[in-house]
Amino acid sequence: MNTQKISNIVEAALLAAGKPLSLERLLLLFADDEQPHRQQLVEVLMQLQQHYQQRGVDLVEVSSGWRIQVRKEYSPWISRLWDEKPARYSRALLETLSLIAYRQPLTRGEIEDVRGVAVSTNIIKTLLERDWVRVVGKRDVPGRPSLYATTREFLDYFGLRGLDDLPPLAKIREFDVINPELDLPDPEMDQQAGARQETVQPQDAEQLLQ
Amino acid sequence: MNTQKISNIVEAALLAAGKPLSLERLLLLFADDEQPHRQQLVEVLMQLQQHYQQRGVDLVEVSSGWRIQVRKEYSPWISRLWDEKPARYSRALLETLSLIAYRQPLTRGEIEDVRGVAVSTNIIKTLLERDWVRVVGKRDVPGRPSLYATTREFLDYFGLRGLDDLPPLAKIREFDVINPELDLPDPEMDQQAGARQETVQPQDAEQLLQ
Amino acid sequence: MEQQTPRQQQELPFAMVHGEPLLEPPKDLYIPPDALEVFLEAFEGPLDLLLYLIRKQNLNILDIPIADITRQYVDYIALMENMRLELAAEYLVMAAMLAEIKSRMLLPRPRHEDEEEEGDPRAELVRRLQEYERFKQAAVDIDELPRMERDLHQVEVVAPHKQSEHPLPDVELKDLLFAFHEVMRRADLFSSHQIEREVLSVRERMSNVLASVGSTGFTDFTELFEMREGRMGVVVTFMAILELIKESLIELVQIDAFGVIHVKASSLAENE
Repeated sequence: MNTQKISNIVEAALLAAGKPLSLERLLLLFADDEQPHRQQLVEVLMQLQQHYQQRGVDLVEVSSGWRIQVRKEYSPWISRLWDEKPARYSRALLETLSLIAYRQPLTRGEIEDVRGVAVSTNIIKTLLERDWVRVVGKRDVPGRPSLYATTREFLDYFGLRGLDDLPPLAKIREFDVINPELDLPDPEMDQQAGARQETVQPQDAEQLLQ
Repeated sequence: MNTQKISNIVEAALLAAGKPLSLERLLLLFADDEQPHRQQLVEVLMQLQQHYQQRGVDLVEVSSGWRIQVRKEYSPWISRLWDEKPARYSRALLETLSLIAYRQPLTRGEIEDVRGVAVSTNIIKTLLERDWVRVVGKRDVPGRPSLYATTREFLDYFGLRGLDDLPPLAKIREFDVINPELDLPDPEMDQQAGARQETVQPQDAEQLLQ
Repeated sequence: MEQQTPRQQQELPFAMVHGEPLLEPPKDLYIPPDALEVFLEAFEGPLDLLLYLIRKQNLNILDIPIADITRQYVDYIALMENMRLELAAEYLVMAAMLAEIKSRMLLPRPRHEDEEEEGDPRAELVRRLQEYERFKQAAVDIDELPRMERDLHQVEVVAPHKQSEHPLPDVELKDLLFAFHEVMRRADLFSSHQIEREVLSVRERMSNVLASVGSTGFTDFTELFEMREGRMGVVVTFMAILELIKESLIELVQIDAFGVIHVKASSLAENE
């Protein structure tokens, strides 16, 4: 077996193993009649190491054997492989939050009355965890449901001095009269599309904020 | 950023990811101001592919992106790294899988119609657990049976970029074309004549028993 | 496998076929008894067994000598029953089907002028055999494709650190206003019972829906509705969709319970 073939087998094994391989383990890859000498194997490893010098990976010897690993200098880029993209909030969550902002204080049941569907516990939990919403009391009706309101953190996050800074309801209602061609985005759908974030830039919303 | 550095980052990412990476995913490794053009990235991949030509691994494009894999020719040596033999799949499973691959989406009943026997629940379960197959809907007939289709994982596993890469299905020979005269020959006499034979691959019991 | 007939078995009938004792197993089928079980397991069902009988004798699948094949098949079934092998019901169904074809082939073909001529009774069986054979071959082809773990091995090298971050989603105020706008408009939709819109033709809407569904693979169900059109428009779209489903022009697909419903044109059903 020529050196190139031995080198290729060793390289493939080191890349596929997912853990360091000792010289002995590498020798066992070969049948008895094709087994290289130990010295030959070391030379092959040295050559591979040299070959990787200019590349993205590195061949190093660790306690349990030889291992190919990503060169440290590239770790800032490679670590992005495991970064999770920030999730996007569902339309249901945003609607719930907006209702709390405009109609506070109100109960979950009241939110459900307006939205026409049940509000999941997860949504309320997320809003509470994010410190955008808090429980400000209980409505004095059977079951004594919690009354929700927005927080100071909510105002800070959205750059508002107070709730008065929110556009008035009437203006929001006119929204689609101003802009009849507006293609309302469905955040949940957008999330599935993944890549095309922010495809819809409702300019009117920005105008309203000015 | 120079091409060599881009190439090294891409190589390191492909080697470290442990799964195929799409062009989009690779582009996301780079910050906005250093992001290479898509075309540049493709060129880098082509160069890497060329670079690997003489080596132990190979860069290939599969359904969900680019993957570095051990060259097939070295598989006999690399398999020795693992004690366990790769699973072998029964004919029943492979036939079921091929029906789903070529006829998707289809129901279990439709698979059974073609195969002439019941499809065991285990087979469907194995295919679902391997992520080769998924339920994409229900057929709108009594019982609302699940409709099965293959997944990206299936394509990746078999090294395919898309369903078009599957080997072509054999053509059906038209009964009516060969037998235009419905002259109802006496079948038994026909067989004695034995002249009209076509080239077929005779399968022996021995083969079946292997 | 060795083809030998054990002498001692000549005394006892090997099997009962058509009420007649079968002293020797059919020669063309003979399998040593202890291998029979293995042999049966080698078949993927009656179509597979039938194909085997046809291919073994180099017969043309398009011109099966039905009487002969039926006899062999039934012999085989009898043999298996005799071995007390558990026989799947499908094998017996096939035997009945073969017998039926055979009987139809013996009868004179009725020729009514006002009716279509009855086809060859074998046609359906041949179609099924061919269809099955295609996928039997496709299974072999797929098995031969180089695949991961057996022929291909994914590489995976160690990376410096695999830390991942879970950034919280960002929301802009305009998203929030938009959501409020949406919910208020929907609330209006529920409370208002006035119908001011002109009547929209369901058929016209069907064409529009079909056109928008046809161009892409899957369309999100909700994309088909234009909230702007108000309640009446939504109802018309919904009726159009129902009509399209009734006419099998579109299909609805929902992967998870309560998940997103997708719509696709039925003509796209063949491909992914």
